[in-house]
Amino acid sequence: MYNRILIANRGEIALRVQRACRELGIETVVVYSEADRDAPYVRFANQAFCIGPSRSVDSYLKIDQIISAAEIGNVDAIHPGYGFLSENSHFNEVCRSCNIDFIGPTPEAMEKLGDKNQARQMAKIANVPVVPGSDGLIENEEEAIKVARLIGYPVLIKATAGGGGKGMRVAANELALKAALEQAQNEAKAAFGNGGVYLERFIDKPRHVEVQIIADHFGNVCHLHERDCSVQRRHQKLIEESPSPRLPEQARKELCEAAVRLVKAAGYTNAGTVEFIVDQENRFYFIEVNARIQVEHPVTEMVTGIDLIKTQISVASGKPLPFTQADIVPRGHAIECRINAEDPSRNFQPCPGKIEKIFIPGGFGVRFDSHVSAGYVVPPYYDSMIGKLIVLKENRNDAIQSMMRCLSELEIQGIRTTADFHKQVLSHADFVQGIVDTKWVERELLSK
Amino acid sequence: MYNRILIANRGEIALRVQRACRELGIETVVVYSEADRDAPYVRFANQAFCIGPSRSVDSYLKIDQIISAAEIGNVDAIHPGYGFLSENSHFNEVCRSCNIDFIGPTPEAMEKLGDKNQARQMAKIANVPVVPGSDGLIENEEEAIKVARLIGYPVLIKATAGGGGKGMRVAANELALKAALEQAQNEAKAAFGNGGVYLERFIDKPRHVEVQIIADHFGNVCHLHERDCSVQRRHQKLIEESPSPRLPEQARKELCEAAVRLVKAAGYTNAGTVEFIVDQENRFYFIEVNARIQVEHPVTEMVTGIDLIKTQISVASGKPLPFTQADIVPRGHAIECRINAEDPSRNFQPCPGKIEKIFIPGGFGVRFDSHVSAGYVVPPYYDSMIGKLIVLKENRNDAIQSMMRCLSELEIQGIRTTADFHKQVLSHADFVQGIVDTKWVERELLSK
Amino acid sequence: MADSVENQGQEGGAEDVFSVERIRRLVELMKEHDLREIDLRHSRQRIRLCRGVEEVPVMQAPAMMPAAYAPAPVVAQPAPAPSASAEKTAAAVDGPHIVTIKSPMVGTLYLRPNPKAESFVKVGQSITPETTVCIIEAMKVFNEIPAEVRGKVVEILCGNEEPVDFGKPLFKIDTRG
Amino acid sequence: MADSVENQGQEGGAEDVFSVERIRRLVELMKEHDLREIDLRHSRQRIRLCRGVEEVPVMQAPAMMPAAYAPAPVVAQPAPAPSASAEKTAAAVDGPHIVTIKSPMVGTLYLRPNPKAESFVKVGQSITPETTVCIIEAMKVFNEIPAEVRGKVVEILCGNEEPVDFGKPLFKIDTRG
Repeated sequence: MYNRILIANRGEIALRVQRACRELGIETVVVYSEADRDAPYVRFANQAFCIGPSRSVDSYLKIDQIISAAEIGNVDAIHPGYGFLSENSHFNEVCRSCNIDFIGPTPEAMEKLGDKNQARQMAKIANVPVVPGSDGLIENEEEAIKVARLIGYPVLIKATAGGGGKGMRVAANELALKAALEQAQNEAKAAFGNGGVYLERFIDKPRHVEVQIIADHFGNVCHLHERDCSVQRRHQKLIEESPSPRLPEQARKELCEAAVRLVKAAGYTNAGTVEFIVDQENRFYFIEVNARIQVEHPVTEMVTGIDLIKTQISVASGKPLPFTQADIVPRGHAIECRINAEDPSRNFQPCPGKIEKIFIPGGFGVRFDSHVSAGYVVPPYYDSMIGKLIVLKENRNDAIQSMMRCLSELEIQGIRTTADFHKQVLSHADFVQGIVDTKWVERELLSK
Repeated sequence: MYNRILIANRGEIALRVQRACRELGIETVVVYSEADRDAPYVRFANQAFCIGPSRSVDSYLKIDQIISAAEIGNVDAIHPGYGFLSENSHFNEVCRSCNIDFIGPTPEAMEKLGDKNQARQMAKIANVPVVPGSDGLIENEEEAIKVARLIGYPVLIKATAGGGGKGMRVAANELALKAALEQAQNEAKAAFGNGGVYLERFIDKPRHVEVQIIADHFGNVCHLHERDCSVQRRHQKLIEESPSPRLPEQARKELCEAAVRLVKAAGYTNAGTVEFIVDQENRFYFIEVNARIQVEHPVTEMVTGIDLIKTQISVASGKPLPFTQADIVPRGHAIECRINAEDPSRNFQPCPGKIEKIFIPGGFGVRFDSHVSAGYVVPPYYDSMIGKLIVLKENRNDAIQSMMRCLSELEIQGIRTTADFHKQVLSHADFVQGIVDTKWVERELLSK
Repeated sequence: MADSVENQGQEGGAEDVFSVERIRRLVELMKEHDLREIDLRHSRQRIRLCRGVEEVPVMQAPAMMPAAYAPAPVVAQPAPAPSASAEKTAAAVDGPHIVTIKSPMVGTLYLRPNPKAESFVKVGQSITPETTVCIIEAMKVFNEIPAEVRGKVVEILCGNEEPVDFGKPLFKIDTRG
Repeated sequence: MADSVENQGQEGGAEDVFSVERIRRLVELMKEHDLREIDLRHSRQRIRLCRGVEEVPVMQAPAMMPAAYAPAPVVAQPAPAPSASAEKTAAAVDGPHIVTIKSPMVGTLYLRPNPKAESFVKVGQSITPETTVCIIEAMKVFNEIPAEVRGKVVEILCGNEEPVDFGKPLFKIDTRG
């Protein structure tokens, strides 16, 4: 096991990783920007290095400064957390070249699954369903029709140079396709100077379901079941839960097994998340792999009783997984709400500033992963998440009730947060019925 | 189920009960003294009544004021918490006479088990072992010797009017007994003007082990396994845990079954705790019953996954227990440390005052049941407990590690607390080995 | 923080409100009585002075909750942390000569001996310490509440049959009258 | 918050409400009596004065942790939240003419070009902005650190081969010298 670990991150995840280390008897070295010098994990660290000014590019993204701190701090390994350098295979590489373990997958596995197209190819090889589409550009109408028949209607026409929905068309049948194809090509040409388009099946009201994976260096791969992250705003997850509501047992099983197949095929180690979208018929399609620990990992910890960060550290240090798939028995229902320093009434604009007062909710089955306390100043330089409120209860309805209670207990003075917005979501009939999709927030709550 | 409940208590337990109510969709009415008007549960309540000045006798012990608030608040039931009026059978009686459910046992059961001698008699009938002793006074030497042979040496001679160890003698054999008896009688006569003494077996280095019980109105009685509360200072519990370390499976089983027998014999309902002392040979002896929820109930909730307060409310409202004994499967090891506003360096004298800053520990398997936050003023009128730090981990060693981590994260400025003292206990070899008894703290930590 | 000075506004006017001389007198008053804060308002005019350490911030209490009264003896100066209703009246009647009769218990307030009778006291009426100002019913017991102060009733702060709790202001008495 | 004067409402009467003369007298008053804040309003007019720093409480940091330096440019006034060592020296050398050279990176500090050589600079020595004052080694790279300021070395704050992090004060320079 390691003696000393450097935590190359900030905020709640830095504290989360530090807690795991301390409970394992591992010393922690933290690096921080000038904006974070008063953070609690800086106080709790065995050693702390200021690595630069507030802006991430001058501090948390400075590989040389972090490695230098790691060498002076004489650490055995680096935990990258999420974001920042966590999926940077070059940083991963540099750590290993300096004989410092990178707590995560190998640079090779990271690149293999990090690149969307490579990952998509690997998924096909591993017999993991992907969204059916034309591999490559559509040259002409005949080809379009041929491909459309293969992948099935409705189809989505996408500009290869695409972005912002320009050059996008949905076609429900051949007639519509013929008309839409030319429109899309012209629109794409006008917008991007490139008329190249391709086809894929259009998925209506998709849900976001992901599978937590953990793998050791002995070929053991386990899934820790799924998380449903369909409550999103502009592709930003707001609420995550496990198990996924209304997902049939058979689909759940196949989804998790598919994730394991893909990860095995890539020779992936340590923790990772395989993301899928699930359509209204509960068919699932692979989207991408996140080669790191994720913000919402506590949801999985709560239902499985497994500490993911400790397991990450353990397998990185060369130990085999301490459990088998059969040992992993989920219990109850967990929900997480991300508490962001944002003002929902002003289009969720960030509200950095000093937290004058805070009452932190607690109680049976309640967890608040956060680095803030009264007097803490939320810096304007980083993402606006100040904490994650997580509850575990016997069933989904109890979990919703408990989360509502916790959200009303969470009193914060000095900055605006998304707490009340979460109450709006949790008390909405669609959420209670578990029928939200990834566009639901914009459609039902924000468009009105 | 109830629509509205009045919480006749203060501090962390008032908030704990309120949380259960809110998650059950039950409105709460709270009563508070002038010293507690800024408490969070007062803000969170649907209705709140100030019932008097700060002193308990003028507020939290004023039955008429509480009942008056209950009537105006139009509640269905009253939860008494612990302490104050929780074991007052008269208050229990009054509630029922006003058609307000008292969330606890019937006044009859409360009295039956509340009185030590009655409880001891009932235990004998229910074949629950009690500390062997002379039933009644010892008249002369011959009788003393006869009784001592029955109950077995070493014996303890106790003054019936006793107190403060006066008139107490331990005798290891007949010779010692003859000498000690007269000394004890004379000492008792001198001290209390009453030379009456009785005998009971002397238990060396006893551990305090108690069993959590819950019973409904349909004769269903379940035990939720045991708690070990041997870490005490002057009979005040400091640390509680479950399961009890080093207690053989057979003894554990018999202990829990004995508790169920006693409670059934008394026709007891709702939550209660049967307290035992366990000697070095793991023989156990019934001491008393606490006819209420206890401070340390979260320890049991953590290992069993059962919400005791919700279950109390549910059975009080006339519902059957939602589980059977077989459903109750403890998982992991839980430890609780009571955080008191006391100064260990000054003989644990209370340190009321304003909490200027506080960092509350959190993370996976961590629970801090407390009503305080930065800016809260700990009033000098009530007991000094400001919170309970509870951890649940896979095994006892992990739980100790986690608790140590949490205690060092718990930063409180403005008042002194017992947090550091707990670290001293948790890092002591005797505690780690699980061999502490109820006098251990005084003997090992305070006498030096 | 029982001490509090409130501007009557008799000598109203913006110039007066901003008079440095008055502020100096107030500050000396503050030092003298070691006040932490002075907050003076007259309709839309306000003077607020703070000295020494930061005050204990009190979170806003929900409106339905009768908890926003400061600790004080049963007969005392008006509480500085005013509830919505007290706010309204603070401007009208206040000052060292005004005392508030507060409820000594939780119960239901009755301003009349019986539904048909006249109220015990009316605004403008002179009272002695023995005058019964109201009845508070708790647990079927009707408790007659004496004024415990001599003066003239200037305001009745609660409605008939309204639930009251300990320390709730019931009447304002002008001890000069 | 340092001394701040904030006003709202640009409507008539503002001149006399916000007369500098009055504010000056108010501030004198505040200084004299250690007031933290004065807040005057009339309708949409307002005068609010705050004095002194609202202390941002910093919890005690473990001794081994080089984190007790306030944010500042690489060359700046001595940090307001001084470390134990800076504390000691603050009394000795400080003032507007003293600037501190701080470490621009994490690394190991070398005060000599090589173990046998003399230090780059000594106390009392005059330096130019181009003078190399030390080397900081990070990832096997030896970075020469220029003074970036003209003056006389009055104090060397770190030891040879000591680990330093970003913003750590290294030298104190008297810019008068």
